[in-house]
Amino acid sequence: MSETTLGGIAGRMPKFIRRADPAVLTAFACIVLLLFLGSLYSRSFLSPEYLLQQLKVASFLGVIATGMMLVILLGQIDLSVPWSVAAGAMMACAAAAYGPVGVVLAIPFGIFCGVLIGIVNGIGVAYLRIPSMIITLATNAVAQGLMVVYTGGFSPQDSATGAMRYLATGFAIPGVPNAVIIWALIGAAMVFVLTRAGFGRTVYGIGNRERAAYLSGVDTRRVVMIAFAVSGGLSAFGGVLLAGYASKAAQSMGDAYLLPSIAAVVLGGTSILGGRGSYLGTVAGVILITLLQSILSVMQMPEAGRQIIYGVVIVAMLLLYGRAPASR
Amino acid sequence: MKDWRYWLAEQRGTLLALGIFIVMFIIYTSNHPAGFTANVVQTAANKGVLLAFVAMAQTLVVITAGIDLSVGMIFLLTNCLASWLVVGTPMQTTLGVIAVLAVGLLCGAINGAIVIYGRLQPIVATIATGAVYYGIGLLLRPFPGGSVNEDLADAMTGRVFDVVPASLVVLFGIVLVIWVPFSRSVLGRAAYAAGSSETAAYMSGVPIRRGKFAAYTLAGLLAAIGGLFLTFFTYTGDAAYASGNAYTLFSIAAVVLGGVSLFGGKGSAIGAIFGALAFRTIGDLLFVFDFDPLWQPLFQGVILLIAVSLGAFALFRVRNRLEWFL
Amino acid sequence: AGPEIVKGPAAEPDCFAPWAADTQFFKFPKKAGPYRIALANGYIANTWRIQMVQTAKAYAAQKDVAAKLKEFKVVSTGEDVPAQISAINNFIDSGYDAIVVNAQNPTAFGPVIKRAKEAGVVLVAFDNILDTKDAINVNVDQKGLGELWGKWLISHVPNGGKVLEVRGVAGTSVDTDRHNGIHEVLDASGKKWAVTEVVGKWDDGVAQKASADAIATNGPFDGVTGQGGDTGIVQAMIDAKHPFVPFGGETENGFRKFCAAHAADGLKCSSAGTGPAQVAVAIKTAIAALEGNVVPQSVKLPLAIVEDPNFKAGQDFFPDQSDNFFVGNSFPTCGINFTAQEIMGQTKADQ
Amino acid sequence: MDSAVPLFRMEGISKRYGGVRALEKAELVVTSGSIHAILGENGAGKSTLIKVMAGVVAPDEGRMTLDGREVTFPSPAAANQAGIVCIFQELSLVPDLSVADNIVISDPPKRFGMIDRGAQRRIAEEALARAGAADIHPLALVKDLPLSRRQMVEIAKALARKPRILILDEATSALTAADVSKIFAVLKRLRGEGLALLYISHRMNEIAELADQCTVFRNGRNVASYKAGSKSDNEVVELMIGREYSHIFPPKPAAVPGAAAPRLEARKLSWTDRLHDISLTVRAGEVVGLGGLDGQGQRELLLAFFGVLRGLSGEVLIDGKPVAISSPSAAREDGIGMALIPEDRKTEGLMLPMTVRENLSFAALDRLSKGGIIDRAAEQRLIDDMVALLAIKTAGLDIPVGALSGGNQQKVVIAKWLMRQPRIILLNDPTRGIDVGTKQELYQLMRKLADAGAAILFYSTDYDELIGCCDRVLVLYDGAVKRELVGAEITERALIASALNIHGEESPVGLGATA
Ligand SMILES: Nc1ncnc2c1ncn2[C@@H]1O[C@H](COP(=O)(O)OP(=O)(O)OP(=O)(O)O)[C@@H](O)[C@H]1O
Ligand SMILES: Nc1ncnc2c1ncn2[C@@H]1O[C@H](COP(=O)(O)OP(=O)(O)OP(=O)(O)O)[C@@H](O)[C@H]1O
Ligand SMILES: [Mg+2]
Ligand SMILES: [Mg+2]
Repeated sequence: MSETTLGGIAGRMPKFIRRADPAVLTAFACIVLLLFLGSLYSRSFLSPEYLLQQLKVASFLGVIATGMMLVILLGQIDLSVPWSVAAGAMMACAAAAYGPVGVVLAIPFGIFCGVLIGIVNGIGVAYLRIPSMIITLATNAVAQGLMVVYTGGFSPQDSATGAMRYLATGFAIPGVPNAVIIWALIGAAMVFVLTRAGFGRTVYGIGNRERAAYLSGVDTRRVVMIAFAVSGGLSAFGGVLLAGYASKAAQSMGDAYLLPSIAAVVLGGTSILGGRGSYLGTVAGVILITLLQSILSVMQMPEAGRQIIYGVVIVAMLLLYGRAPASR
Repeated sequence: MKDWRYWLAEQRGTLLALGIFIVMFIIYTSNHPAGFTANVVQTAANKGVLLAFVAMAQTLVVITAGIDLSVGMIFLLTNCLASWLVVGTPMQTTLGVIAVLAVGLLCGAINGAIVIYGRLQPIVATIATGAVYYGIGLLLRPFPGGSVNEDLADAMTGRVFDVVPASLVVLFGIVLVIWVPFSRSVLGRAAYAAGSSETAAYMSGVPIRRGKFAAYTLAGLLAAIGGLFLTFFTYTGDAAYASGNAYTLFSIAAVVLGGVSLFGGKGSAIGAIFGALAFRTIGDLLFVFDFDPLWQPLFQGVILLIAVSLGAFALFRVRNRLEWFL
Repeated sequence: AGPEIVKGPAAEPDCFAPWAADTQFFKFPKKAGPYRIALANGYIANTWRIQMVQTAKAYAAQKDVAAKLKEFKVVSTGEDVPAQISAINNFIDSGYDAIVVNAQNPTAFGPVIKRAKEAGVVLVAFDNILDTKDAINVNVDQKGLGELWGKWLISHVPNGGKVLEVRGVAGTSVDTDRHNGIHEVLDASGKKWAVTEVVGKWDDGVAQKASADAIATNGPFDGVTGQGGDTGIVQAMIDAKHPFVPFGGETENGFRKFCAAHAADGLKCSSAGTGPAQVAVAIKTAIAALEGNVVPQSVKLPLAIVEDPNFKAGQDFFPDQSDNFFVGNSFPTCGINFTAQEIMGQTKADQ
Repeated sequence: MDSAVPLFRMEGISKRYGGVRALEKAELVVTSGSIHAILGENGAGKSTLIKVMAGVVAPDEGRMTLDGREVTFPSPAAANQAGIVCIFQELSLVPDLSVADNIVISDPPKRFGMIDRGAQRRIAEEALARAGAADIHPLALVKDLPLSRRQMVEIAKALARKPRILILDEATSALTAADVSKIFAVLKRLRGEGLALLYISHRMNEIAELADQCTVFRNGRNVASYKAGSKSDNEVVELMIGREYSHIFPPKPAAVPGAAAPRLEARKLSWTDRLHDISLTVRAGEVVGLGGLDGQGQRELLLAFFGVLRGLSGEVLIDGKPVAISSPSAAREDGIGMALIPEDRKTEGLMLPMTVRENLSFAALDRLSKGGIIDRAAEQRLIDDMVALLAIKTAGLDIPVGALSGGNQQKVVIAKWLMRQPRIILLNDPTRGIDVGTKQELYQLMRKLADAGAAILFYSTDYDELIGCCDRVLVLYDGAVKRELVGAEITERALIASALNIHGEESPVGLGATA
């Protein structure tokens, strides 16, 4: 590797780019490439409406992927996303049925339900030392069971409240959808936590080597638990936003978010083994996945072709920049 | 310590899975209206064996400390393919079976190549290849349909001497032909070693790449055997996305129930088979207990949660907290 | 021990309408009641299926029906076809008299159908029916539904134009049949149609996103047709400030709410389909067969159709019910008529 | 011994890691039938050199010849084929496989294409016996063995490969004196059989006993080669560190202050079958050593104090008040102020891929944060202090700590705890694998900390260290304190005798320490 030339170029770039991971830069480059290819098919892929629309839709995945990233940084994974999303959405809408108080508490209650699922995951992973891949699978099944019982037994209200609608589709700042602002706020908070807060450092530390973090006197179990709770909460919040977007909650809302949220985090350069990754990368990954899905959909590619292209593009991009270092 | 104690320690996970399965199966059959009959066993065996093959496939990869989220999709793809190819004269059928197995091997080999030579993390790499395999499956079978050599299918899902389910016999045969040689071969050991400590294995001159590659490839083959069986069982091919995903996730649950460590290096496909059978019995329990239909998913979820938490009891024996962190 | 193949007509010809002129009629040997009937459901975790299971329970609990039943058991096996096959096998082995099934896969049940026939068990499929002549199918005319929507568009967009078609789950026969129905009608109209197809998977969220993308890139459209997730499609139009245009869609409560509210602005709807209440028809058919009555091998369900300007609150849609609720729960010719409360509030009432 | 063509020769070998020059035109000549010691400070490039030799690391430039023919090793397996077998500094045993599996791992005996377990076991038993470790069961899983046993398995594994050149990179650093002498006998026998042995160690006495030939490395170059015994220890050390070398151990204070309540006290501490009724005291300003053979409960004792073990019985007192410490986070709290330098820096002390900065402040984040936010200025100040205090050699604070040499990594582990200004410091064999120069700095530091009022409990496998550093030494045997040695009683003879529990005149067991 010729560091001198690289260093020379990097030296002239703004500071945040210089510090960025090459993976993140490549991911952003892929976004531009994707848009370029899309624009060959139709000019409207470059229209501001379309781009804003994508950003808005991406923000739902963005919020969910934020939680997923936190968990992945710990070297864990959260497979309970689908029904955490659904539970968040359904419970928020359900709360709204209980008078004005219910309407006010709808959003917090939805998030709270997601946090509860996350806490169960957290207890399983941190305190019972069950591999996250399996305990989150089980809580997902339990959450699904609860929602089925609930829907069947309680004839729930499932229309979104005005506040949920406003958060997902309103415009507090003209031209910028609220969902995007929310994602930006959550993202900013996450960046702050990861880079400036002690909590973030411990997350990276645990992701690298939990044993060493524990022996450093960090209550690693609590950190893991909190991370899962946050992930559950963010999934549920994603569900609340989705419910606002669709103006109602539905059972299967979250199914489409599990694999994309993992893929987005990893495409953004975060190591699935934990301990390494930046939020900027996750942002890139989320936009990448959303654009890819949307462009393939609008091109009216048959489902089979879409799946194949989707898979091939992910592998290709990872081969481009997501490879582990050579062992020698 | 005596030799047998070491053996016992090594087989603990497998034996535990066997125990869980036996207990659940006894609960199931003793409450079944038809009781412990050949029919009931055959039905349970056919259903269980399907997952058992996929779980065996998953085990091979998990042993290398990897994970294959595309097994379910290979399973679907080979099912779709088999519904085209495994038909006609015995000769054509045989060639069809070979072709289906070859495609499974190829899918596994592609996974292996991407993970090992492309140096990608198995989770994402196989999410992506899974999408590709599913897409190809959908191309092959845009709608459920096709057919299979029904004589062969009936033989494979029927009973031998009218008592033993043929599917169990085949499963046993596959264990003998694939798993036993693999686990005792140099490559199999390399797969274990790579899963346990890749650096240590590398520094010891173990052929880790070949071992891992063999594991992924054989996983593809086993998933294809599962796909073939699915075809025998359903007489058709069907690219049902949800079902592919479900098998992938079930296979992980089965593997864990079977005492295979997701951290790699530990466990056996035999344990995973019992894990798969036990997992399937969870679903069967619904049948014998009178649950309100809407409570059934919750019941299954809770049983799964309890089953996967069983391992946590070992935690109470841990006296040194450092053992929490592997 | 299979059924006798006999001449029509069926016992209750208005309810048990044959699918086509050449449909066979079955007469099973009469069995003495009360019967043990099982419902082998697959996937459960969506509103349609939950509503279906609730309807089945409500129907089985109706006095005159309950009198004929010794046991009514429901098992949901999820998305896995082999699990559903096994469940049916188990029901056969346990001596159930009839099994009602919403099949995860229309072609996969050959061996089970064979076994059921040998065991003299009445097998009735509905919603996702079975590809066979050996079991009873309670059938929705999916292609006819597509044709209906196609005709609606032709009559409201008389000169042809741009149409957004939101499809269902790729690879299912329901999706293909509906799609073919729409296109055959449109093609036959002789007008120029530019159809943008996107996949909505019968899910509001997915459909909404796909529609929003399509509107942003290919819009505006002159007409819309959706196989499901229609509430989401209308929502996407509202969000994108897309003008309201004629719409041929399914029977979701939310969709009909929109249709009623925005009809004046141009959202002229045809809402048609068959709600989850068809399970009741399936159970009714099973009982009739067990009683030795003549039933068609393939029953054609009437479609519940409501078209603009006939949307009436409290009858065709329920303003205070869930958007996800499927309307169209009455089959008057079969004497089946559920209210929303009866179905969704059922457990609550029990407790 | 002097044949025309040396068995193995390396010429002009260079290897760079990023900006670090691990090797710079290094040379080495290896001859059969001799033991060749390689000496050098931490980070001198010794391990890198032998990794190149063993095919683990690809050199950037240079050539190697075996029997006069040029060779390259694309993988460790290739080097093994050529008869070069290495016992690495970081052990290369596969934890989830059995001892026998590990011993034959590179070339297991086969029958019908499958591994022949019977034959494998016979080979393993024979190799274990040759290594003097016949007590290890071949079916035991490696991860269940204590470190010292694993080291023996590692040696047996190397022997089973029938090497021509056997390389031992600090293979004895975790071994006890008894095991070391067994190994030495084996090595000498192998030399007699005509093998070439390369031996890396920081223990000068071992080298003096074993080596025929020595090569000293400094900063990636070989700076001197000489016949063993032809240079004095001081000369050698000066070659290694490139500067004048004086006294190793700092002077001990005359008397230990004894008035106040002891800072740390244990009363009848027991845990499973590993610790039995241990009672001891450590006062502020005191350095108390833990001696005995490896694996007699010393590590467990330290972990017990630090809140890692469950199911302890007995009492722990801090400043005379009983406390219940249930986790490391409780142990480091203000009222207690305990720090533990753990046994294995790579897995317990550090997060290797994280930066030096992040590792240094990791244990003190709570102190450096306000409202959960890290005060970066305060962090920087404290880190600068620590880097200066311990003279940590690093290319920068923002490089991964894994890129530092072993000794500097160890300093980071210590510094990370010193950032909290601990009142009680537990050290678990902190000088393992550390060069003389750095060791000396650590000894000074330990004394300085004690003088500043810390209570230090110090476990070491190196008797010289215990003798040189400690005010008192408690010798453990089978989980119990067998003997307490004070001041001048601390001699090598006394330490070894009580470690082996071969003393006729039994001292009043441990309890004397609580007075
Ligand atoms: N994988 C690596 N990446 C980056 N730098 C490395 C790597 N391995 C070694 N180095 C650097 O190369 C230099 C030589 O390291 P090496 O391990 O050979 O030293 P050593 O003489 O064996 O030291 P010690 O006595 O501490 O084991 C050190 O500065 C070290 O930091
Ligand atoms: N000869 C052996 N064969 C197989 N396994 C062994 C052998 N010796 C020890 N082990 C395993 O190593 C573990 C610890 O061994 P051991 O008790 O010898 O440790 P130690 O460090 O000597 O501790 P202590 O002397 O306090 O008991 C045990 O769990 C045992 O399973
Ligand atoms: Mg070294
Ligand atoms: Mg011992």
